[in-house]
Amino acid sequence: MGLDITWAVDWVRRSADVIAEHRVELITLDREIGDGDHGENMDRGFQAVLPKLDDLPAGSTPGDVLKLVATTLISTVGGAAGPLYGTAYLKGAVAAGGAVSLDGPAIATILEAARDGVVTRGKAEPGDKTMIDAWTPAVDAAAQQAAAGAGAAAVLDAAAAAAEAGAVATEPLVARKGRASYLGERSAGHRDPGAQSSALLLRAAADVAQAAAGV
Amino acid sequence: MGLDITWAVDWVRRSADVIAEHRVELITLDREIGDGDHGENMDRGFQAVLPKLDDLPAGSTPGDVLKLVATTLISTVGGAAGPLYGTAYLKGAVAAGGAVSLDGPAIATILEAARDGVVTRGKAEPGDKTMIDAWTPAVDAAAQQAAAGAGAAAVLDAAAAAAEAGAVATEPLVARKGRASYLGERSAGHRDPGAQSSALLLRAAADVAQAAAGV
Amino acid sequence: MPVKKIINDPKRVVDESVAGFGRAHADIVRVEFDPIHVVRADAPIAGKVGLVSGGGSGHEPLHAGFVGFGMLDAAVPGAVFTSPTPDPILAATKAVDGGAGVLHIVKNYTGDVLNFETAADLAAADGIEVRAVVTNDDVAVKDSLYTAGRRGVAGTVLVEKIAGAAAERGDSLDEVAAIAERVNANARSMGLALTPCIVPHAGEPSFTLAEDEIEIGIGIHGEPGRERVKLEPADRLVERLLDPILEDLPYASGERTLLFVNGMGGTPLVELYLAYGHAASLLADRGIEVARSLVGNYITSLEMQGMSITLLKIDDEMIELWDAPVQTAALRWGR
Amino acid sequence: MPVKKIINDPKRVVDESVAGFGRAHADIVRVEFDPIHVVRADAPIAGKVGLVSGGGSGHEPLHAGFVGFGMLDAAVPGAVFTSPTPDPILAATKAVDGGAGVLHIVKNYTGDVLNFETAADLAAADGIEVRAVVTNDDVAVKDSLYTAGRRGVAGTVLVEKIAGAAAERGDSLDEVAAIAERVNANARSMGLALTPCIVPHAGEPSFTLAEDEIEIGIGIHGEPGRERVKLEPADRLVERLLDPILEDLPYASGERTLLFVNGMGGTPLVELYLAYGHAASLLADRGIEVARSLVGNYITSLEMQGMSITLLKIDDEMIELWDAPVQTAALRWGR
Ligand SMILES: Nc1ncnc2c1ncn2[C@@H]1O[C@H](COP(=O)(O)OP(=O)(O)O)[C@@H](O)[C@H]1O
Ligand SMILES: Nc1ncnc2c1ncn2[C@@H]1O[C@H](COP(=O)(O)OP(=O)(O)O)[C@@H](O)[C@H]1O
Ligand SMILES: [Mg+2]
Ligand SMILES: [Mg+2]
Ligand SMILES: [Mg+2]
Ligand SMILES: [Mg+2]
Repeated sequence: MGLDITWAVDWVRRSADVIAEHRVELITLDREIGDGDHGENMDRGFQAVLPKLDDLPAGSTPGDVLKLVATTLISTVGGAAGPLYGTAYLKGAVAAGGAVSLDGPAIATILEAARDGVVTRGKAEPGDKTMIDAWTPAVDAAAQQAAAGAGAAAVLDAAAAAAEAGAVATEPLVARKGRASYLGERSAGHRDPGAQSSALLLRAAADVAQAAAGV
Repeated sequence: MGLDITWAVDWVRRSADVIAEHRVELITLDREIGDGDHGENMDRGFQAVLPKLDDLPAGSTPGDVLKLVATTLISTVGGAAGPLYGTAYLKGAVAAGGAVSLDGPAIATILEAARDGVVTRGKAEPGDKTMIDAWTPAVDAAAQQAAAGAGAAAVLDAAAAAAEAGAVATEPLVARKGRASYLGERSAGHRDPGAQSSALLLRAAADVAQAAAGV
Repeated sequence: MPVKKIINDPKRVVDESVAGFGRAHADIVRVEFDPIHVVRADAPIAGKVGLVSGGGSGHEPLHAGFVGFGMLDAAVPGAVFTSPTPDPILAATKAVDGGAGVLHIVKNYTGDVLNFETAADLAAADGIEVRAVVTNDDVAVKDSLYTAGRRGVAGTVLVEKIAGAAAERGDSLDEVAAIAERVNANARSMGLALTPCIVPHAGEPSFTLAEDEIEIGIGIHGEPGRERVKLEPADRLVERLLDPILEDLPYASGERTLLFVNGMGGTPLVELYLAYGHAASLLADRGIEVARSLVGNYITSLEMQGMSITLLKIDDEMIELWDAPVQTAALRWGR
Repeated sequence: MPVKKIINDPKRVVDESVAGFGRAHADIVRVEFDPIHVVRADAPIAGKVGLVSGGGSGHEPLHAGFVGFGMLDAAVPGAVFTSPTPDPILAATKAVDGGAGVLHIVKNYTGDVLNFETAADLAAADGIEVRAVVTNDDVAVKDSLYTAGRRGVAGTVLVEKIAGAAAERGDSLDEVAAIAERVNANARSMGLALTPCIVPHAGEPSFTLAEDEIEIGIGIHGEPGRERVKLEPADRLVERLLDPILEDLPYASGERTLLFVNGMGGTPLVELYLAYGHAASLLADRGIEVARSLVGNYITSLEMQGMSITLLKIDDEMIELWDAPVQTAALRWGR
């Protein structure tokens, strides 16, 4: 059973809720190794998307929703996360194309396109202690699940779990990209805020898919 | 037995010690109802007098010492205390004249002249919560003792005791002169720093006189 | 507890800082050290009234930052928060005497007044004609009959600029003193503090405030203010400063003002401009025209966080003098 | 815990402050709000290269305080410590395009670079020629191969002044970009903090320091520095900043520099001038000529206490452009 426009819209709503709930946590993570604005930035962005969901024309596809998120994040978030997440959603939207329903392989493709977009813009490699360290295991897990024939919800669940593990795994790393890199060795021992927000967003996607699947 | 140049010089040395010892206390008092510099100002002044004592020509009188203190305080203390104490010592020096030895009545006259000088320059009245509230009872007590035939040391002792009581008695007062007056009612409940330093200086005078008198 | 400041020895702070100032602005000022004073590089200027101000240090850029063309001829920095002694004031007075007399601009504090008085007496004895203007624009001090009188605060900057321009255009000592008096008489200020400051030699905060408390009616010497209130939104804080100012010197609709929002040293510009915006709105609501503005840290209390607002009821001549060229370290335009 | 600041709503701080700024300096700038940007009052100027800079707010007077004759044509303030999004950068770019192209001056932070890049792409699509200069003068960031590269800090102010003067005298986009690059290539900075700052929306200090600790190699975003040391005398702190600067870009004896001592916002001028004095002495000892100076709070981190030192190896052309008239809210001379 594929994920449709309802899932996409619900995912955005759930994302906004989850980011708002974790706003302070993300600020705190970013304060420790960055400049303390990541939670505020992401919250500003997702709160700005919410009212726009109501204006989506009838017949919109999941790709349209991803595009709406992309342009809104780009024009409201700022900082590093704005363009990077904006690119992720934009490339995801392109990968989603005009499909009205997304199956497991489609989801895996979208995630991979999103991750590749972030890499192209931000030039981070795995292990640099960035959101890429959540996205890369997520993309790999999704691809594996999809290849094994899993449905969209199961693909997202695997991606979310991998992203969560990836976010945790950023803790011992020394940052080599983003603001945390200026700290050098002192960046070790802290979780990367962007990896954490990535895990939260993917978990929201999986949860909403699970609910849609009526599990 | 009158007080001579040795007493005068010793008084200045003792004053410098006492002010240095009470520097922080005077700063703290002044911080509470003023700007926190009284102890620093007085300490700077008396430390500046010390080396000059060595240059006093032979045959100097107590009046010469008072004049030296006056000019040094005027040129090193600054703030309100500099000109006010400077005037006190200056007027005291004039009252001392060329006398080589100061008896009880002479001391009483000097104290009165000093106090009057402060009043002329600062326009404070008793009860305004200033150094005048230490000086006025000191002058009165000194006059009384001198009239009763007491010697110089006893006159100074009475003056010091009265000044100490006067300083304590400033605590409940609402300031009407100096920086503390800006606080209005909130100045009540704190001792005036200038009254306190006045009491310390008069006590030093009495202690040194006592020692000179061999008591 | 160490004092957390970029200093070496607390006793050498003023000397070392003034030395650095002199080096950084050698095109505008020269610095003398024995006794310490800061003089316009081209002083004395024959035939021009000399302007001297001074006071305790810790209020930078006041006063040394205002020495230069079109403003002060000399500044006399005392120890931190302690008015200078008569010697350097006298030395500065002599250094700027160009034969047309010298005006002392003195903030109304007992110590400043007494020390400048003594210096003026000594200068007069040396044949220099000296006049003094005592600034007292702080409306926070009520009942001035029962106090040492109102304090001189941020209005002093406006007096120095406008009187300085008058002296620069060649006004006589009487005229310069008169315009200085007029500016002072038309200026009203009030300040507040969010945090105290630490005087280097004292090593402890000038007062303590709870996390949610502010001091209203603060002076510029780290002295406690008149009342302590709970933290409020900026708009309300601005009203707390503007209301007593306008009560003390009411404006008719259509009258013009110079609106000066001054930082106490540690408050970021972002907050000062925010406060300025609300003050300007309130004045517009009352039909008062903001003819000129000044926003920034011009008379400070070390690193204290807070601000003051000053209104100067301004007329054509004051505006002309305000706009006149000035070239000092801290205020510069027109050249 | 309430945030102790002169603000209303943390989410409205930037809008309200920029509005106040626009009101206070209406003779120099105009402010647009949708999307937010600050433009020189007389922009666009036909035939002149337009200069646009921007970045997170909280560094005032940077950048809006440098908009005006002889410096920037527009500034784009983001949220506090957050680079602006492409929309206002694009709007500012369009607003200052006088047909001779637009130079973006971008501090090297991932967010700033990415957002300015996007805006430049969009502007190019609209037919505006855009060049970008990325400033990266902060020597505190070592191993820049393994990081996002050096940060752009106080050297940015010097780039904006000198490139602005080049644009004002009529240089082409290529020429203005070249001189901006040259200034950046010759500028080196390093900063330290005594206290952290509090971002309004965060409500908590950006880091914590013990009473006797300071952060060396601090950036301008409240981010922690590179190492933490015990408090030391000012002279030693100055050396801690100057040494790595001179190691990174050595000077031969007789070479000239512009010495810029910048306050992080909460440090009193008294301390900045004291530090300046020692820095000038150290340079004199090495035979380096301090040809020009700048001391004050020009690129700040809200109320953070601390300072940075910047040296710009300066040549005749840079000096000429530095001395050229400038008329902005925060830097003004010659008119
Ligand atoms: N070059 C990069 N590639 C991928 N992710 C990055 C890069 N730079 C930063 N990030 C991510 O952005 C996050 C910080 O976002 P945010 O705090 O909103 O922006 P800023 O660093 O501009 O304040 C980091 O935690 C990191 O995950
Ligand atoms: N008008 C006055 N008459 C008498 N004493 C005064 C007057 N004004 C201030 N004082 C005294 O001066 C003391 C403060 O001295 P100090 O702190 O050194 O100077 P400042 O107030 O200038 O900082 C007060 O405690 C008070 O005793
Ligand atoms: Mg951040
Ligand atoms: Mg005092
Ligand atoms: Mg004092
Ligand atoms: Mg940021």
